[in-house]
Amino acid sequence: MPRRPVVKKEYTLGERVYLVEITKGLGLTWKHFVFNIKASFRKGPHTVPTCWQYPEDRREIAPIFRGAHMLMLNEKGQELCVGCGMCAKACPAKCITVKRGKRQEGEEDKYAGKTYCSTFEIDMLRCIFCGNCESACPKGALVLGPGYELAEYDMESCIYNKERLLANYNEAKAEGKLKPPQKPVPVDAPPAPKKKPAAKKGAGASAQKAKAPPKAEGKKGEDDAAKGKTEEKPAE
Amino acid sequence: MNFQAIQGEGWLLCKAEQLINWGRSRSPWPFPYGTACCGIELMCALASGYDMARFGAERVAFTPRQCDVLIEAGTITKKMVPVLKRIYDQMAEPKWVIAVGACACTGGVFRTYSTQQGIGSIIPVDIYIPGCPPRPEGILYALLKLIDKIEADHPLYKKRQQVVEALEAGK
Amino acid sequence: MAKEIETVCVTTGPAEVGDYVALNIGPIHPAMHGTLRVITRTDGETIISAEPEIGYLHRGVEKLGENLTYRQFLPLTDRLNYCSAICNNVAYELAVEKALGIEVPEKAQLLRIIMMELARIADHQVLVGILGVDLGALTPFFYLIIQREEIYEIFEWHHGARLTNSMGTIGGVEAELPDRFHEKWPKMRDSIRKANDETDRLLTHNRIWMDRTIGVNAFCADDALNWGFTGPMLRACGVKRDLRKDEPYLMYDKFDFEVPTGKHGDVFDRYMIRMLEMEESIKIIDQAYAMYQDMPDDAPLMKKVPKIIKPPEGQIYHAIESPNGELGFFIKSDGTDKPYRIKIRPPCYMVYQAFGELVQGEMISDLIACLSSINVIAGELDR
Amino acid sequence: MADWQIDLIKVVFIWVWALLIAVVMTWVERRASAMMQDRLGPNRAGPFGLFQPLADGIKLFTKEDIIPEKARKILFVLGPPLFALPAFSAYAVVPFGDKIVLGGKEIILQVSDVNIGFLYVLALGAIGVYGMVIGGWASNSKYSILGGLRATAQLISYEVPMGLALLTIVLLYGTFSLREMVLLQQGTFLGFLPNWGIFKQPLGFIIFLVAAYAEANRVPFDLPECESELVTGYHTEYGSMRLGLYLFGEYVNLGTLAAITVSLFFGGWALPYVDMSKFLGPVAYGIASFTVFFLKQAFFLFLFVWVRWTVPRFRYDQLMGLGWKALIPLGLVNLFVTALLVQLTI
Amino acid sequence: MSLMDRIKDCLGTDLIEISEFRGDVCVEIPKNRVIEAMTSLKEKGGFDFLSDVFGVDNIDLYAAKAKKAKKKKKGEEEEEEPKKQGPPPPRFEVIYLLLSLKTNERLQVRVRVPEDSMDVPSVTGIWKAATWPEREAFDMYGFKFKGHPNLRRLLMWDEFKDHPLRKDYPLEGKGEERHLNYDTV
Repeated sequence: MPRRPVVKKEYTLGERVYLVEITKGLGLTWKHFVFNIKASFRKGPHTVPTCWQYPEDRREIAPIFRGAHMLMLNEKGQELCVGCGMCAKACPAKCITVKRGKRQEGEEDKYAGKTYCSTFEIDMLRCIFCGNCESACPKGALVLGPGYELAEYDMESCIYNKERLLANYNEAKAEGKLKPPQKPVPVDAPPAPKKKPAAKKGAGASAQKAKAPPKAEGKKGEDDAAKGKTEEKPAE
Repeated sequence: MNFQAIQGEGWLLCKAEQLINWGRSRSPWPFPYGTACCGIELMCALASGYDMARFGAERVAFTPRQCDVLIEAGTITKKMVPVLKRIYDQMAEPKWVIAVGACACTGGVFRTYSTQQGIGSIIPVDIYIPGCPPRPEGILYALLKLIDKIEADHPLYKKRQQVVEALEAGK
Repeated sequence: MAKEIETVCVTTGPAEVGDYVALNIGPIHPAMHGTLRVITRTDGETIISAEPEIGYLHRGVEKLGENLTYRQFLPLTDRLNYCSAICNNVAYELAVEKALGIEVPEKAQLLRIIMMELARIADHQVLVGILGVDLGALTPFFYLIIQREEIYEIFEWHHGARLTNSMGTIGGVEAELPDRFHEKWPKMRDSIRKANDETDRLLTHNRIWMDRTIGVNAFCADDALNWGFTGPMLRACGVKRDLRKDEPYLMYDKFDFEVPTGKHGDVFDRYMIRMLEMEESIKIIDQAYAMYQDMPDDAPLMKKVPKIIKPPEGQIYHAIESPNGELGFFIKSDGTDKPYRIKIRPPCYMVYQAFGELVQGEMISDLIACLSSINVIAGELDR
Repeated sequence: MADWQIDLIKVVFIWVWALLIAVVMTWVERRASAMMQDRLGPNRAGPFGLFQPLADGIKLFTKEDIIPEKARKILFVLGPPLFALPAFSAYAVVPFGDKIVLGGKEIILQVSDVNIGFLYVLALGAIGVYGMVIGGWASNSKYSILGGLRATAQLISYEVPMGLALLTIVLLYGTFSLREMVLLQQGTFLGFLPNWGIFKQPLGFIIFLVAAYAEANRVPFDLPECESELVTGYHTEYGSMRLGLYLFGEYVNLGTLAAITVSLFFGGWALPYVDMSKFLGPVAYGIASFTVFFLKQAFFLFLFVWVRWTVPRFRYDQLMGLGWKALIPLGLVNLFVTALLVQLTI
Repeated sequence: MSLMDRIKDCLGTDLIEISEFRGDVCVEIPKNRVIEAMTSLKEKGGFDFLSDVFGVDNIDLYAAKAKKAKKKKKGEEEEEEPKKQGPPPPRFEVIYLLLSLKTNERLQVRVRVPEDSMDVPSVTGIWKAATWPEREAFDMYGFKFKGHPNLRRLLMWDEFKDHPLRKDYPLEGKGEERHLNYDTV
């Protein structure tokens, strides 16, 4: 048998007779009961203040909530994605498949870059919504949107293709749920550059920043680092 | 006996089916098979903020005999697979399964030696919820979808069909 | 289920012959948090021996970590202790930063502290709530959960996820304190205190509660140290040890807070320590928030780190005080962008291995109480 | 109408009443607990979720009925009705109203005024345990049997203080008939208090109430189906309508206990200070007395719910300790003092 | 006296190597002297708290180093063949994380274990805290801790054959499945 310290139980009289504290507890639950009964007769779906009646009464979702992905368009309605595959590389769950296509003549108003993604598939059932793809995207083209009602009857419809991702964007835009532009947080100068000189990155970033639409600016604020990566050779 | 009614087009059968579906869809008692992170969000969905009990999904019991919906929230490891199978087998018909979160649906980020890559290969799943973990709203949405599915079911007609098929096979 | 339970029990090893009944509890049992399993031999209701079995949530995180880059591993740390994911995130970030030899700016440190303490409150709230549920008092759980929803809201508005936060990044934090926090904190502080107070009123002095907890699973301090207990479990035994005080990381040495300790290490002490720690956390947040507000707006939040993180070759170990105790990350780097070996030292792992000793001679109900009071999170236990 | 017809009507009425109470109680319990816990509770099935018990019932009826392979089949089937029926039967002696005059015939609002009504209640309460024990044992599961064992020990232990508390009442009123007891509680006591059992026997009331909670297996005494320890205790292996019967029986049991409490300690159907029969017509009086009784019963039913969602649960040995070390000595002392007082005052 | 000196004092001849990286001191001790060294570290050195025990598989590290060395050499002198090294370094290592509660210093103790003799003395006699970590190390790497009271698999199920954290075990496993036959019982 294990050693055990001797514990002396020292109860006050009130504690000893059970009923005093139980009565106090009853008083507390009664208070809640009466409060909530009163509240439940209020009009509208949000009656009891601590309970959101989901389908009718939705809780406010943070604008930066990491929900279903969407492929962004810029103001001209052009697709931002260039199909570089950075997101697929950064994904810890390896759930993104991107294939790059070359922009043909006459497609300039459809795609912003010289290349585009011919297929873009995200397996939502693998995805862990970590946001790594978003912060890895050099163009701010892939963003985790506000959608959270994702349940499906079968697995196939959980694989989002490009159309679905663009539809997500249009839906979010129609509902005005796109992320507001976020100002990047100030970054401390590097102590000792290890790989690359930071100044070059910064310049690259500022140059790129002008191009990227403001609303697509990643919440990560990590864009300096992200942009720095575009100077590396694009994947595949 | 009216033959028409038994064939599944009768008014009585239809009403009875509706009544049964109404009862079943409004009282889906959950079996909260919460193993990991999704279990916490499932807990949130059951608790005050979202209150799954509004849809009758109450009386959370951990005995498979008394539950209708197996809410599988969390990673199923290969060590756990036989247990899950067993639990599902012990549930009484009719039973439904909701796979909550990436791990339950496909194994998610855990493509490893010890993780079952989705419970779909072990037990039939009715609803898949992506998310890691999904918001409680997402779980409630799935529950509503499941309720829709239950309401569209034909419990008596199906049974009748099974009997007819069995009889025909016997002939 | 019950049939399942019997059979599973037998597969691990036949029940001992004798007057004792082998009772298998778990892995799917209301008090086993989903994935734990304890095989007990009981004499009536008294436990003669108990052996925990784990591994039902072993997902191979460490092996996976060897195959992912440093940045990709960060989301996985959320899934360790999912009740307080932020503490794991920060612990991992600090470990990698230690390997890189950098220190994040002060403002980021403050932000991390605020978020971590919020996570600590949330974690303790779950623990106290679940402890109540397992001892039959359901209502406090709901009161605490509501407060936790508020905390989750802050998390969501700060970095976009409720539970698996992936807060910050290696080298800092990516977002300022959200407006939600500025708006809500004064109110939230009171409501957290109110919920704690209500829990206190419902439970602490209730004799049923006291009987169920005082003197149950009492544990000696030297045993606790020998078994490797840390955190609230150790403090409940009377050892004043808190890594925030003893090995200060971030800016914890600049704050004024108490480290509550217990006496006997019983369930009641563990519960009380958690209740008191929530209060201390609120104090820390207040101080950190005041300091945060004094910082200039353009004070840096991030340290510049290369996109691809390649710490120099070597091995480091860094531990923080997570809500459950010492949460350490051992990282062996071979100079590439992937950790060569990553080992997590989960706090509840060390505590849970002493479970057999903790509950020996107690009753089945005490086993449940003990398990809840340890706060075993399967995610970090099995990894 | 012939007497047997009246009796039949009364029996049917009491069955329906007991059933309705049980049904409504499931709803009340869910909604009230939700309200205490800052949430809403079932509100989708029908207005305010009132049809929730109906939905549950339909679902449980149409669910597959499983009898575990290794269970004792006959006993397994026997368990739930054995649990639920005594609870119903105990209603037979509950005086749920004074009397009503219908068609010139005076009808006593009680199915049967057994002269040892009170022993009948105790005896039926004891039979109800068999339902649990048999169910727990026949399931062939360790949790079930632990639940059954706990139920046996607990109910045996708490029947003693309950009996003691009731004995004091018997001493006080000098009768075993519940109806007579209620009749004896009319008027006032010490000039200003209603002449209720609770004011004459406060200690007896507390002991009885605690024992009643234990008999009904409610928190803090719900050890037989202790959810966090024994999964669901004695009915772990039960599903479909057999489970329904167990759950149902529990609420019927609550109704009985509340009714007994009201008749023994709270003056039954009578209002304090006011004699309703003086200014109400015979029919109206019958209905009013029933209403008063029902309201009092409803309060105790609510108290059962209220306490359940407030306090934690006992441990097995503490429960036994409370029963044997506190309640039984208290009950004995109470009995002794009462006997002395009764002896002195007569 | 600095930490390194104290450890040197405390370990004496048992010390094979001592190094420091980012303030973390790591010492290496011989495999057959684990118990003695640990006892003296606990009693003389004041490292009275065992944080963790785990294994590391170094096979890939050596391979990468060899490759690097080869590459380097190739760059310098193409013709020269890589010299035959002595016996290959032990494949595994067990790392003990110690902590002194009084001074709050941490120490990593390393024991190298060759693949052909996987037995390591168990420190469960000194710290009970090593019980599960050693079981896990056995599970994941196959170390046989001598003197361990209950050396069974901890995380994987009992019938599992491999040691999954070894570097030559594939991440996605070899398709093992667990079956429990309920019906026979």
